Formats: sequence, structure tokens, C-alpha cells
Amino acid sequence: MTTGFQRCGEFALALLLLLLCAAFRRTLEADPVTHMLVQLPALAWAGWLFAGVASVRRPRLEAAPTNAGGGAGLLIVFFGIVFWMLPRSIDGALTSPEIEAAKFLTVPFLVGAPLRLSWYRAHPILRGFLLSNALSMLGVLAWLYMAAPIRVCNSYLVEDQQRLGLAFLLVALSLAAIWGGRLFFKPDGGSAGDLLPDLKANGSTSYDT
Amino acid sequence: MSMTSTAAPSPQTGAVKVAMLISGAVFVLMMLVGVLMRAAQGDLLDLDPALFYQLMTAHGAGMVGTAGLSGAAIMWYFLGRHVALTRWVFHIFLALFLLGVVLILGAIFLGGFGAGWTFLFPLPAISGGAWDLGAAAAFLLGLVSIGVAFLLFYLEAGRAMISAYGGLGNALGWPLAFGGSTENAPPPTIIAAATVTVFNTLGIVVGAAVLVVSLINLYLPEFAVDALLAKNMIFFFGHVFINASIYMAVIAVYEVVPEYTGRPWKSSRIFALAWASTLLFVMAVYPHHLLQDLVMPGWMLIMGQVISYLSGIPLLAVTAFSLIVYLKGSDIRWDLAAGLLVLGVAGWSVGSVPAIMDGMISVNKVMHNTQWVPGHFHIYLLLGEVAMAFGFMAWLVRGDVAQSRFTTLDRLGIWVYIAGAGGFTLMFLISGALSVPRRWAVHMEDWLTQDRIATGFAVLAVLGALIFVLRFVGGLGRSSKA
Amino acid sequence: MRPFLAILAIALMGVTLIWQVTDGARAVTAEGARRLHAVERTPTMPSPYLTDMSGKTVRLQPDVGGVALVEFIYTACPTICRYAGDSFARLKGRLAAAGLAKGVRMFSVSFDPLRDDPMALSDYAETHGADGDIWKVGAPAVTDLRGLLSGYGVTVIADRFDGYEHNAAIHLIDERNRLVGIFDIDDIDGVVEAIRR
Amino acid sequence: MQATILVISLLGMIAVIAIFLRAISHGATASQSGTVSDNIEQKRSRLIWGLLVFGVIVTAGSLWNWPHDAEASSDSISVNVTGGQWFWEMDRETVPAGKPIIFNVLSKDVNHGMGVYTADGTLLFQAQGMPGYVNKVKYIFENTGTFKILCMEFCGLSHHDMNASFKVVANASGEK
Repeated sequence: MTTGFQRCGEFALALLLLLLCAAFRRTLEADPVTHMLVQLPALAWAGWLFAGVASVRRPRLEAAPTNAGGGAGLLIVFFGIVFWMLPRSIDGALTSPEIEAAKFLTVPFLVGAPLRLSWYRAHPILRGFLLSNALSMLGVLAWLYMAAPIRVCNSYLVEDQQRLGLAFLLVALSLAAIWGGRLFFKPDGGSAGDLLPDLKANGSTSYDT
Repeated sequence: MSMTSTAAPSPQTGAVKVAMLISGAVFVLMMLVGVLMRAAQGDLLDLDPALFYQLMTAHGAGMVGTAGLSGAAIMWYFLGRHVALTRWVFHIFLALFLLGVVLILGAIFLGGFGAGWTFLFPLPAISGGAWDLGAAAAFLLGLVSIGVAFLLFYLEAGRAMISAYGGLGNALGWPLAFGGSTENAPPPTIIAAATVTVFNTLGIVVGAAVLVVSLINLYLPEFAVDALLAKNMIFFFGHVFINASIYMAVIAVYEVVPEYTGRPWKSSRIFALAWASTLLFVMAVYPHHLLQDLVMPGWMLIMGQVISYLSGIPLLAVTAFSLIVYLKGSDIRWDLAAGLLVLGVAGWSVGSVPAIMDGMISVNKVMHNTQWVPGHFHIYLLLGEVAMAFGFMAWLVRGDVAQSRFTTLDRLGIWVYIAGAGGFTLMFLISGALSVPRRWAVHMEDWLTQDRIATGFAVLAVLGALIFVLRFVGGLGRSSKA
Repeated sequence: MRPFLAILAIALMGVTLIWQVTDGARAVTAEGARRLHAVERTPTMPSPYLTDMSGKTVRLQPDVGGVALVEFIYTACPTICRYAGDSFARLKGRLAAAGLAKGVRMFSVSFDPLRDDPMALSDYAETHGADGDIWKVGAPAVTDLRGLLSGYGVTVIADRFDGYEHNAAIHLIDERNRLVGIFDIDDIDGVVEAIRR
Repeated sequence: MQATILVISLLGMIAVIAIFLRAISHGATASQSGTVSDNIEQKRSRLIWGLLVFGVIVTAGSLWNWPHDAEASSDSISVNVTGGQWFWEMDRETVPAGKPIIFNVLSKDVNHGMGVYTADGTLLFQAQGMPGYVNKVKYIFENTGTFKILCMEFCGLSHHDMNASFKVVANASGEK
């Protein structure tokens, strides 16, 4: 059960994340690795926390029949991620203030928030499928950035691009280790904020049918 | 005796029977393709090399895929005895599998794709004019579809086992293996299924990555792929996948043989340890496919040789040894199912001998990519996995146990199959020892005699297989009336 | 039913969005988009005055009825700009051989005007054989630089060796000062072909 | 070499078959008391330890001299062998007998396998050729004569037609 105190804390943390991302915008965006793997995830996390707090106040958010099974929300997340994986969008955020502003709105509210509102409603198999795919696709991204014959972002150096590729690979390997490890040693992992499928409940109570 | 014939019926007998019917039919069909290839090599038949290599690709993809399908059906069936599985997952699995088959067949026979089932980078993209990129893409997409099918299958299997046993570690039998705790020890089926679920999920994740990379590279060749890395990923995926099919099929032995011997197959500590080491070995042994890639790090090649040998120990000292003990200590009532299941374990064990030999670097220098290689893997597929699958099929439709008989036709089928498959694989080994390279559409004059003898044996093996499949179809008719 | 409709609607919107922002799945990088837009939208380019290698002032634009080829460089560049200079030299030879040199002006424009004084520019011109007639090497005023680069869509970033990385390319400018094509710096055939048309 | 491998393998396979056949024919003759079960576990662990010890010996013996050693030495001669769809290119047509020859195996397009055969069709050694890498393999030819190169890795439509030959000549006349 989330206490009011915890809720306040989460809300504050979300605000803090947004604030830090904005305040250290230049520093974070100077390097594609921190741009893609620190700033964007932090923004998404902020959205995740906001949605968590909001859904406590308005439980209907989390039970919206339109989002039964979490499919609609996860699809929004999917397109949000696809958009921000386009090198054009990343370049755009660096050169156009409008696109930069859009980033601060869409990553929290079209990636992080819908993920929080949909993830636990999704069938465990769908969640497992998405997680496994995330691993494969992070591997593919790693290769794409390391093997690209051209500079994909005009705003970043070629060597930064290759470093980003390597970073994607490391993220994929760490996520594989963390997710895999939990399946072995912490099967009851299903607490709030936990991305792991809620497996112990045998699915039946934790997700929509 | 409690765990045997009185077990609750598996929830999805119908779907499993459909999967086994498809498997049996494809096995026979692909064996016929094999006969054609051997006949063409023996110059008994005039096949255009382009067509030969298309048939070779179809034979490889078809056999590996169907070995996987039949293994998965066996695992699903018996896993359903122990944990609650979600029914629709198996239907989606079958549908995606068939979609993949359609794409692959289209790529091969409409698009002319013939790069071998291993789609070794960059051959799919560089065909020398034999097929276009669309065909290569359709083939790779077909494999992706089959990969997704298996991923969903294992996710559901994993979910069900984790929720029933509280964590994969427990389902793998690790408390039993490493702590000696017999409390709540999972049955052999669970330990085997959990092990396969772990390593094949990893294999599929790696396979998906290399497939997507290959697909992108087809259309954007400037995104270069490192040929050595691609080879490592492909052989990791391929090796793990084909091993998974055997390790899934052996579940039929654990579950069915006790019905005949009257002695339950129990999870002992050594059993759990064997599977724990198998988990490691299956994933670490794949460099034995790369022993002639001299740029590979030396330690990986040594690892390939050492683990290739070590892999034989759990098989011989645990599964085969236990089966032998059970056979010796009991008055088994033979029928087609029992005969084929025992044959499966025997064939698998026998096949491990030439496999381990080929896993030695110095042997590999003169045996790699000769017909020795198809020789050894045909032994433990044709006489191993496929025999187990046929055995499971026979068991599925054997009707009332008391009335189950070992008919003359059954005995004939088994002996024809053993003689055919045995002679056929022996010819491969002999040809390999005579330095005949594998995967050649046209053979030299000196090699024709062996090819022709092998073709004869292959026909016998197909006849045996045909008997098993027809018996199964007949049994389906009977059981639906009952 | 409702979730199904929602999924359908989101899928439609999402595909439309991605289709739109990639110009119909044709450009996923900013550079790809810039090249595509040059051909499709032919935007008008700024034409500031440059100080060329002999200290004279020239305007960055084609002669009346002619075309211009523009590339961006900095003379201290150890790698890509040398390569660009070589390819411009070869291009000049090809154009002369094809009898196309008459209506063409070539500009190597420095984006490092602080360091690239006429002396540096003339060194560069000499190294690569820029004649000062058809092919001029010049630098804009510092105040014009930003507008020039953003007009062309060229992004210049500092690398770690006191130099720069930028999206190097050959820009084709028509007689009305519109950008009509962007080519890789080694795509000499492509440039010649485009000018012929 | 190959004959020995075949014989050893066949003996191993026959042994496994014999054990299975014996078990099948001896069914129902063994007693089923608990002591036998202990005896079985003892046998099993003896089998495992036996296999392990045997494996250590064989592994050490077979790897003592690293089979893939391709160190260049002062008298070694390098040959570049390049595979392409569907031909072999060699930068020398003759090599001397008795000297270490280092084959640098390359590929112009896809994966190939350089298999070096004697004139009567015995495979002596092989190495993969793959794009972007140079695989080095060393061999000392003891006999002179014509040797063949066949392709060992499936490389497309004319994989089986991809062959070449070269000569091994007496040491003295070997080119510098």
C-alpha cells in the first residue's frame, strides 16, 4: 500500500527529475550517451512516477476500459520510443527549441506515464515478450550505431556515436543479467515500480483478461 | 506406480496431436527430400545444383524446425501434467510456426533462396544471382516468425513453472542439485523443461538479434556486419535450438518409460546436477562449430573441445545409464512406443561418440565440413530426436494399455527404420572418413558408390518412418471413434 | 471492443506520425532530410559576401544564368576537408573536360573565419589548385557565419583535437540562388550529371 | 588419420550399442533390492569419474602441441589463398616440400573453406576463409606432387565447382 507520504515523495522525485533534466540540459545533451541513456530514461521515469501518483488519486485512470489489457497504452509507448529513436528527432531536439520542448512533454507523458498505466495490466506473456524483444533490439541498436558508415546525428561526433553503440550493448547485457537474475532468485518481484512480470500471483489477479 | 498411467489427461491432447501429425508428415516429406539429395549426389538422378541447394535449405530448415516443433509438443504435453498452462499460447505458437513455414517455403521455392538453413552471413545477401533480396528477406522473416513462436512458448512455460515452483532456480532443481534438499524437488519433466526454457530463450534472443541485423544488412549493405561475430551468434542460436529439441523430446522418455517398466523416474541429486551442467554446457559448447575459424580466441576453441566432451557425461552417465538400469531391473512390456523411445536414447548416446570425436581440434582439421558432420548429427537426430518423437506419437494413440500390443508391423517398422537409418548414417561417417565434403550438389566419380548405397538405406529409413506415421494416423481415427 | 478500437486508432495515428516525420520513411537522419528537402523544396540560400584568397570581396552566388557548387571547409582540417579539396579539384577537371565549366562557379567556404585569413585561404587554394577564377576559396564575415550555416543546414561541432566535424557535402545552387541538390563529396559523377541537366 | 578416427569411433559406438542390447536382453533378471541400488550409484559415480579422468588425459594429449600453431619461423613461406564466388586465387603456384608453409586464407565475398587435398582425394587440413579476416594455418608437406584445394564451406550455387590445384616441389627448387 502506498502511503500519502510515499506519494508525496514520488511526486517530488518526479518533479526533481524533470527539473534536473532541464537544468543540466546542456551538459546531458552534449554527449549522446547521457542524452539517450540518462536524460531520456530520466524523463520517462518522471512520467512513470507522475502516473503512479495520479492513479492513486484517480483510480479510474488505471482501470480505464479503453486500455484493457494495456494494449492501447503500450502501443503509445511503442510509438513514443520509435519517434525518439529516430536520429532526426535527436538532432532536432538539439537544434530546434520546439522539438526540445516537445521532448520534455512527450517522453514523460507519452512514454513513461502510459507505461506505468499499462504495464501491470498486460498479460505476463506480453510483458515477457516485450522484455525479451527489448534485449534483442538493444543489441541491434548497439550494432547499428557501432557499424553505421555515416554519422547519423549531425550534432555528434562519430566516436561518440560508436561509444553510444557500446553503451547500448552494456545496457542490454545488464538488463539481461538483472531480469534473468530476478527470475532465478526473486520470483516474488512485483512491487510498485518493478518492471518484472508479477509472476507469483499466477497472473490471474494482476492483469486483465 | 502412482505417477504413471493414472495421471490426469493433459489439457491439450488435441492440439498436441495436430502438432505431432504435422511433425510426422513433415519428417517423412523432408526425409524424401533427403533421399532425392543423396540420389542426386550418387548421380542416380539429375538435379540442377540450384534446385539441389534449395532442397538442401528446405531440408535443413524443415528438419530443424520440425524437430523443434515435435520437441515443443512433447514438452507442452507433459508439462501440462504438472503445471497449469494457458491454452491459447499453444495455438498462437502453432499459428506463428506455420506462418514461418509458409514464408520459408515461399522464399525457397518461389524466390529460389538456397543459402542453407544457417543463413551464414553474408551469403543470403550475396547469392551470385541465384535469388534476390526479397527471397532472402522472406526466409529470414520466416525464421523470425518461428523464433517468436518459440519465444511465446517458453515465456508461458517459464511463467507457469515459476508460479508453481516459486522461481526458476527451484524449477531447475538447484536446491536439490547444490543443497541436496529433496523437499519439494521438482519431477524430471520440470527440471528438463526449465533447463530448456532458460537456454533456448537466450538462444532465441541472440537469434532474433542476428536475424534483424541480417535483415537490415540486406537492404542497407553499408551497415557492415562483422562476419566472425555473425558466425558466433548464428552458431550459438543454431546449436542451442537444435539441442533444445532433443532435450525437450527426452521428456517423453522420463514420462512414458516408467509406464512400461513400472519404476518411476525420480529426480535424484545427480539428475539435477546433470541438468544444471547441461544448462551451462549447451550454451558454452557452440565454438566447436568454429574450430577451423583460426582467428577465434584459442581459449574459446579449447572450451569448445573440452565442453563438447563434457556434454557427453550427463547424457551417458545419467539419462542413458538410468534408462539401462530401469531396463535391466524390470520386465518391460515392449510395444512400438517403448521400442522407439529406448531407441531414441540409444541413438542419441551412440551419436555422441562421433560428435565428441569431431569436437577435437586435431580431428576436426580433417573431418570438419566433411560428411562426417551430417553423419554424426543424423545419428542423434534420425535415431535420437525423431525416434523419440515417433515413440511419443505411438504412445499418444496406443489406446488401452492392456490391449497395447507389439504387432508384426510395428516390429518390422522398427527394424526397417533402424537398418535404414543405421546404414544411411554409417555411410555418411565412412564418406566423411574418405574426405567427402558435405553440402556438394555434384559428387566426384570416386564418391558415387557410397552415395548410392546411402540412397538405398535412406529409402529403407523413409519406409520405416512411413509405417510409424501411418500407424499414428490410423490410431487417431480409432481414438476419435472411441 | 473499446480497447480494440483504441489500439487500431493509436496504430493508425502512430504510423501516420512516423510516416510524416520521416518524410514517408525516406529520411530517418537530419542529413537525409536536408538532402531530400533540397531536391523537393529547393530553398533559397543566403548569399553573404566572402573575403577570398586574394583579399577581394566576392558574393557567394552563381553568375547570371549559371550555377554554383558550394562546400564548407576549414583550412586547418587534417582529414575530410583535404579530401573535399581533392574532390573539388577533380570535379573542376571533369567539368572542364565535359565543356561545362563555363557557367559554373565553385566555392570552398571556410566556417572558421577567425583563423582562415586570406593567407591561410590562399595556402589552401594553392595546395588544391583552386584558380581563383572558377574556383574560389573564401570566408564569410564572422557576423554572417551563423546565418550562412543555418541557412545551409550545416552543423559544425568541435572535435577533441582543436578541429571540427561537420556534415561535409557538395551543394548545388541554381541561378536563382536556390539549393537544388546535395551530394556526397566523392560523388563527382552525380554532380556532373546534375549540372548537365 | 581418418581411418584411425573411424575405427575408434566405430568401436565406441559398438560399445554403447552393446551396453543397450545387453540391458534390453537382460531385462527382469536383476534383483530389485535396496543394496543393488547402492551398488548402481557406486557404478554410476565410477563411470563419471572414469569418463572425467579419461577426458583429462585425452584433452591434454590432444592439445599439448597446439594443433592450430601458425607461428612464422625464419624458414617458413607464406601463401595467400583467397576464396571468391566461385574460385580460388593463390599468389604462388608452387611451394617447397619440407618447409613450413603458412597459408593466409582470405575471402572476397562470403565464407569459404579452404580444404587441402592430396591428388588421390585425402583431406590433409583445412581453414575457413571469411570476409574481413585472415585465417592462418601452417602445414609442412612431406611429399611432392599436385595438391587440390576444394571448398569446404557452403558458399552458393557453384560451391562444388570451386577448386584449384598447386604443386609441391622438392625443397631446393622452391622459390625464394
